[in-house]
Amino acid sequence: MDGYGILIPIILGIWAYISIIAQLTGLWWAEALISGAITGLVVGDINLGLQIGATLTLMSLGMWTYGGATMPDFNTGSIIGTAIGALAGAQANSLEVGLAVAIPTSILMTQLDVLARASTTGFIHAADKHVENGNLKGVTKMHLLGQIPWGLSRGIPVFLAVWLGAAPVQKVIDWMPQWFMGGMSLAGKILPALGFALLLSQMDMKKYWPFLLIGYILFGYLNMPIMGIALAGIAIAIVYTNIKGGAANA
Amino acid sequence: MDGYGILIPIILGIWAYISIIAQLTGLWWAEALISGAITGLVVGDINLGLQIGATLTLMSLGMWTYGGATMPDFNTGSIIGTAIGALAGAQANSLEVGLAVAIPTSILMTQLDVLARASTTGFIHAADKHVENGNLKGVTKMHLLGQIPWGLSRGIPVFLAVWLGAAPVQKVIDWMPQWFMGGMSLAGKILPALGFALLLSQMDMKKYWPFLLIGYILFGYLNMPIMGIALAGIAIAIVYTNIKGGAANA
Amino acid sequence: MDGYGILIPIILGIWAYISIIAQLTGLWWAEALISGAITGLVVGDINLGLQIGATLTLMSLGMWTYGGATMPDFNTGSIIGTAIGALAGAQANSLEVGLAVAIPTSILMTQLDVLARASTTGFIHAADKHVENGNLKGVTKMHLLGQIPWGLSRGIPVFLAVWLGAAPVQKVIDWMPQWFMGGMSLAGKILPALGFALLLSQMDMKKYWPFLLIGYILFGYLNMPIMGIALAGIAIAIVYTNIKGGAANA
Amino acid sequence: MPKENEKNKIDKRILKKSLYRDMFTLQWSWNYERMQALGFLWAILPVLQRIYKKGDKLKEAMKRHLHFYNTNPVMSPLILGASIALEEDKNGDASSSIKVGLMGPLAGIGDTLMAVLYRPIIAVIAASLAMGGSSLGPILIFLSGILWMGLKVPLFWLGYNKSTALIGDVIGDGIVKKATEIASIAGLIVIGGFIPSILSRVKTPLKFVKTVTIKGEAVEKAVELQGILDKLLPHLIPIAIVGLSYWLIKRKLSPVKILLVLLALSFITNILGIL
Amino acid sequence: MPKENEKNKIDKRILKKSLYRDMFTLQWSWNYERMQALGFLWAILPVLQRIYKKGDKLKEAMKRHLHFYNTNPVMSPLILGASIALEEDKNGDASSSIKVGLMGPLAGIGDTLMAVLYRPIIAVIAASLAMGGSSLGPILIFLSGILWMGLKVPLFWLGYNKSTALIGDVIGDGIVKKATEIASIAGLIVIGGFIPSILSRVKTPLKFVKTVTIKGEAVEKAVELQGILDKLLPHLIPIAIVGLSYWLIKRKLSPVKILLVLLALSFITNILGIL
Amino acid sequence: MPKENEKNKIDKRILKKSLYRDMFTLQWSWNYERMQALGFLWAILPVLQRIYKKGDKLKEAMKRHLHFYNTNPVMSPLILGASIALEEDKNGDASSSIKVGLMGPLAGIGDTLMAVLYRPIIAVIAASLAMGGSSLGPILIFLSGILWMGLKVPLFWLGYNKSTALIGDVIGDGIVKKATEIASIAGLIVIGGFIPSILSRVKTPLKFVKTVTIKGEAVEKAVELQGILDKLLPHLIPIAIVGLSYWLIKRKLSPVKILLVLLALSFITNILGIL
Ligand SMILES: OC[C@H]1O[C@H](O)[C@@H](O)[C@@H](O)[C@@H]1O
Ligand SMILES: OC[C@H]1O[C@H](O)[C@@H](O)[C@@H](O)[C@@H]1O
Ligand SMILES: OC[C@H]1O[C@H](O)[C@@H](O)[C@@H](O)[C@@H]1O
Repeated sequence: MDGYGILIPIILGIWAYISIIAQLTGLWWAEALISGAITGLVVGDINLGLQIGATLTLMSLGMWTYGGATMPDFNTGSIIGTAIGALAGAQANSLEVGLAVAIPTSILMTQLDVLARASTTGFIHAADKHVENGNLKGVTKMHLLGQIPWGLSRGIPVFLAVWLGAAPVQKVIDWMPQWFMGGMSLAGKILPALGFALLLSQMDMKKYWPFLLIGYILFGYLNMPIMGIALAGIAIAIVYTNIKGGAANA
Repeated sequence: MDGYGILIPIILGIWAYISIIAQLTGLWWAEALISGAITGLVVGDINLGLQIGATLTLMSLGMWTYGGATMPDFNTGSIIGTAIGALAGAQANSLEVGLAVAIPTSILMTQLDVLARASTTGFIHAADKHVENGNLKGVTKMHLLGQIPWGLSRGIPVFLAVWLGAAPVQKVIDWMPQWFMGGMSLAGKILPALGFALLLSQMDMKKYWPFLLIGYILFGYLNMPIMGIALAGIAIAIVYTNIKGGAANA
Repeated sequence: MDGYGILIPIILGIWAYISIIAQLTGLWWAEALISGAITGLVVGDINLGLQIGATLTLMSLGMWTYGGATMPDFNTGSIIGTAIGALAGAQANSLEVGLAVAIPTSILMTQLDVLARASTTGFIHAADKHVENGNLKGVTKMHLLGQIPWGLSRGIPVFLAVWLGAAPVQKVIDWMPQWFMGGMSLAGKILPALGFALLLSQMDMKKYWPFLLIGYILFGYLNMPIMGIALAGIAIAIVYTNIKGGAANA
Repeated sequence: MPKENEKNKIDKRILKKSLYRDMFTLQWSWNYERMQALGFLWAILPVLQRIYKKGDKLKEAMKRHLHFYNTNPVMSPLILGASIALEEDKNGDASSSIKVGLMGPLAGIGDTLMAVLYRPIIAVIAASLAMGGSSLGPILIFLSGILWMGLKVPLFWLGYNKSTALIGDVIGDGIVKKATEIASIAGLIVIGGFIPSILSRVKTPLKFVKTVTIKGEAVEKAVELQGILDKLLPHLIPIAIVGLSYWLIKRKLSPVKILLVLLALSFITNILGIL
Repeated sequence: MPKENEKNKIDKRILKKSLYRDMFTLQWSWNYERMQALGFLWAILPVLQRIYKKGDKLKEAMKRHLHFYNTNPVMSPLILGASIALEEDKNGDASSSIKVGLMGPLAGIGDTLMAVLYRPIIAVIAASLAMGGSSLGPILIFLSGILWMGLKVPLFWLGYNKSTALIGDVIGDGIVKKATEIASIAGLIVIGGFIPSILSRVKTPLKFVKTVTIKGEAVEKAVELQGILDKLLPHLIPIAIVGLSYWLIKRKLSPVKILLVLLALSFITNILGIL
Repeated sequence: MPKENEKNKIDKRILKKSLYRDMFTLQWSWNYERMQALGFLWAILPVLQRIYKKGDKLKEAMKRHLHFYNTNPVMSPLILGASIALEEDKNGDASSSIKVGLMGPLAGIGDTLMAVLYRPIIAVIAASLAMGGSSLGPILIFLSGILWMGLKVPLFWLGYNKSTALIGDVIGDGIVKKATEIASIAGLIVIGGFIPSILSRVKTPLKFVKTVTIKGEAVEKAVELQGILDKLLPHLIPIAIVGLSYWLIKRKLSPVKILLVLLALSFITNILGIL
């Protein structure tokens, strides 16, 4: 098989749109495993979708958009990878082909994520104006329309990639120089740093920085798992506030 | 040799009675090693008593009747095991026979321990009444008689087992189904939990629970030996009270 | 070559004098590696100086005159060792010979260090008198002359050892009994204890001893490297004073 | 503690409307500049309309709630609930300060709970089911997401009720302050361990090859820079990158610009073989 | 600090009588309901008689000392000493509250010191002597017990004298409070580490055998449940069992009944192969 | 905070003179009795002369600064700076107490920073360069010393300026107290880890050979005493030796005498094969 008609690309594009919005909502729909299974169902090779989705999900353990950081978009990668991989079905190496497409796609999508996150700034500025004019309807509209760049940044690439099919997608990926892919992949590892910095900037660091240091020591020097650090955090926080409170009331 | 006369069972029964009372006192007389040696002396095979006693003592490392919990009664096990083992003397496998009797006996004795601990409730209720009537003699009597169930719960089984001798004891043990022995043995490991819970219920947990958590983290996540935890406990307790005291006085 | 003239011994003796004074100043001139290189330069075998100096420097990692404690004098050892070793140059085992001299010398010099540190007491007593008499010049003089015992305690032995040359030095070392060298070497490991005790005696231990215990636990039970302990120290100190301060102000 | 002034008491229907708006759309208009600000405003809007009716008071309240806001989505209803309860009492300032005080700590705590404790356990089980060919994998992860999402409802009421309870008290003080403090401390400790844990894959591959010559023998020895750095300070590189980003934020650089800086850094260090 | 009111001062003979009663018989009437209560009452009885002579005052004092009491036997004289000193001052309430305050922490500390630090060292040496055939083994352990028991005497006088010293002060406050606090904190930290350490043998043997099929190959993989639990929370099962017992105590279930619950649990989980 | 009384303000030339004296000669007259006392006096002398001119006031000030003084040389200018600022304000007592308060902690911190963190890193690199035959080794270590030494200048001004800043306040209180407290705590924690780390080579080689006989077989088993000690308390021997020295100091034994004790101990334990 060399390509899909128009229907399957449209369906998958819409799913890509919907899943990212549901993810913003807090549901876990933009999960590589879920999207892989759904894509597999749509293109008729559910097992392939499960394999690709599971692989990507395992790659994403511990990753999150901390503080609004960008991470590799394994969801989009999973959809496109499964769809392209299924085309190679006959040759029985669909899994290799699929992953070879899915992983670079996940990384490349970081660029579109950044774009989407930046472009939505327009909506909040418009909302400012509507507030000034007391136009509540306008405020509502700005908020609800805010999702469009988010959805399109996923829907369009999925539609295009699935519609164009294996050969052009592969060509695009092959065309990327090695240094570019390497840099993108490194960026994927580094970008959570921004999120953490944003999180920290929301806290009263001046007052509480030693606790950041304590957490670091527990992990960096004592190799404590996060669960242990969380428990220690609770114990220390309670003791600290008890002493302060008790002392202040004494 | 197939059995003992009446004298040796009586002597060992009395020792069993005395040793548990001395143990309640805080002396370490109900130690498998001590009772093993004494039994060995009485039945004429001191080395056997040492071997069985030492084995059981090593099994009891760290065990204690925390908060009044029940633990396997290695003391009684050691007496009976040594006495029965010595009967097999000629066949030269007295150690194996002795331990095969001693270990299940230690576990089974937990049942009698529970019984003894429960039955003594009568004495305290009687003491309540004597107090009400201002009868000091009665109070004294209730306290001093309180030891009887304790002593008998050890003395009688020892007397009986040694008097009856190897064959019947073995029969009783063999007759126990596998699930029963397994359950008893698991119970022996689980019962200290009750003791700890009793201990905790004596403390002001509402105020100090985070410290329990800290101790847990030190052991569970950092594998600190108890000695280190004890030192940490002291350091933390002093620092805590110094801050509170200092602050309250400031 | 069997010995040096008078010039080289004098030069090296002066360097030994200067380097210890510079070390007192806080510069790192009494470093085995530096003195080894300089000696090597002077006696014409710089590589030998580097090898001996580097070896001794590595032996001194973490050593320091904590609180005024004595440590093996690797600096003097390095000078004498390099100079003596170079004499053996022709036989090509200069490094072995050099180290065989340098290491015992470093240890033996602890004795002279103790002597120098003790003899300077005279200067401070004299200074007390000058202060009483309002004689500022005298005070200045006492301070500046204070360095002489320090300098001589290094300069003279270096001069003598280099001037006398290989055979006598070796003889002195050989003549030392085994128990003496062993004791000296053990003393070298133990003496920092005095320094630590002196440091501790300068602190308000009555108030802060639990923190000493905490540091000990971090190293002794959790094997934390000193860097981690230092970070933990900072975090704990800040949290402690914040609570106390905060509470006092509350 | 009975409220002195019951006239502002908002009926449950409006409260639920607010909750559902936060629950389902909070991040729809997410953007780098003020992140979830507009989402929060839209969520609390029904409440503001009910309290301030219209005019300048309403405008002012709306502006207040358009300030920067960002937290973990599941934790947001907790803040929303508390914020609403304070608005009910016409205490707009407290309403703002509780938002600012709690959003940071709860972002840290919520993200960690989810991304490192809850999700990985689910994800590993689900992935291994899926790899075994079972469709239970994606279904498990799907249901777990719904479960997690479901936490928003009780958290909203918790925030709303607890906050109401303190209103008779000195607002912003007492329990609110204590809660913020506990959340801040626990949050920072967790983040402190979290940063090096998540970023621990950022390492330098640099090696120094040193030719050591002792007695004529030339031996090649490779020293790994990462090993040296680890001795100096474990996870030094990740910490430095987070530190740089934090410093740039404090210098008022916008997140998009910092992102570009980090991208540039990635490409350059990758090409140079430094990272 | 001289005592204002010396008339209650009890002579040493009576004090010693009290000490020896506690020392040798404290637990003779041990029972699940009030544990060492009767033993403590009998120990302090000579003192109460001396102070309250007879009648209602004495009765009241006796009742007070029949309340629940349980601690490590070696630590008991410390509490007894302090308690007596407070009774001397006719401060019965303080006498009761110091008992309640110290018995828990000192039970934890005393049990730990003995059962994990002191006894195991002795026991290992003694056992290895005995296995080598030497009768020194049992003798060593015997003497060590006497040594441990001997601690009771100085601890009694410590408790008596320190407590006396504070009586001029506000009683129950100051040092007593501080001592209780230190003992509680150190005690709980130790118990916190102690529980999982002692109960660490309670583990589940359950295994899941999973058939993973990748590219047609069917591989059998055994996953041990205990390993997963350990990642979730180390020593989860022991903690859960202690937690259950604690909860049952707080629900006022008697120790005997909880014991039956634990026995049932042991049999059931053992038969089902869960534990 | 402007100083009310500017007439004591010392011009920079004199301050620098003081700094350079401390910087280059502090330890020239080092001795066991008062260590760096005379060095400190000589350093601060120009300042004292400027403030107290001559006569009894000057004499008194000089005596004050001849008291025991000892700290890490690089940290000394920090203390000197603070001390000068307080003398400027004619607050001699505060000047003394800041010396006593800071010298201990800063000795601990400075020594550790240098001897365990900074120097070893340099020394390892330098030594490996030198072993490879490169003269860069000694040069590197030489320059690193100068760099370290250079810290003295900013530390001096830090001490001088910060201390000046507080003079309007209650002197000796507030920030000074807090700084001393932080330094003491951090210092003691570091020293607590440092002692066993530095002295960890002091171990006992003693072994007990035990003949265990089980069922006729005689097996020889060697038990290392050090292993037993480590289980009891890690690094017990070093701690005992430091403890002994500390106790001797508190008993007013002079350092030289303690040194002789330690020497004797070394020889005896070495000959007996104990250490
Ligand atoms: O980190 C807090 C928060 O930041 C952003 O708003 C998003 O990335 C959320 O997913 C995240 O929970
Ligand atoms: O745990 C405290 C205490 O509880 C019970 O009274 C007994 O088991 C004692 O042996 C134990 O020391
Ligand atoms: O320990 C503080 C200090 O003590 C002495 O004065 C010297 O040994 C210094 O080198 C050291 O820094």
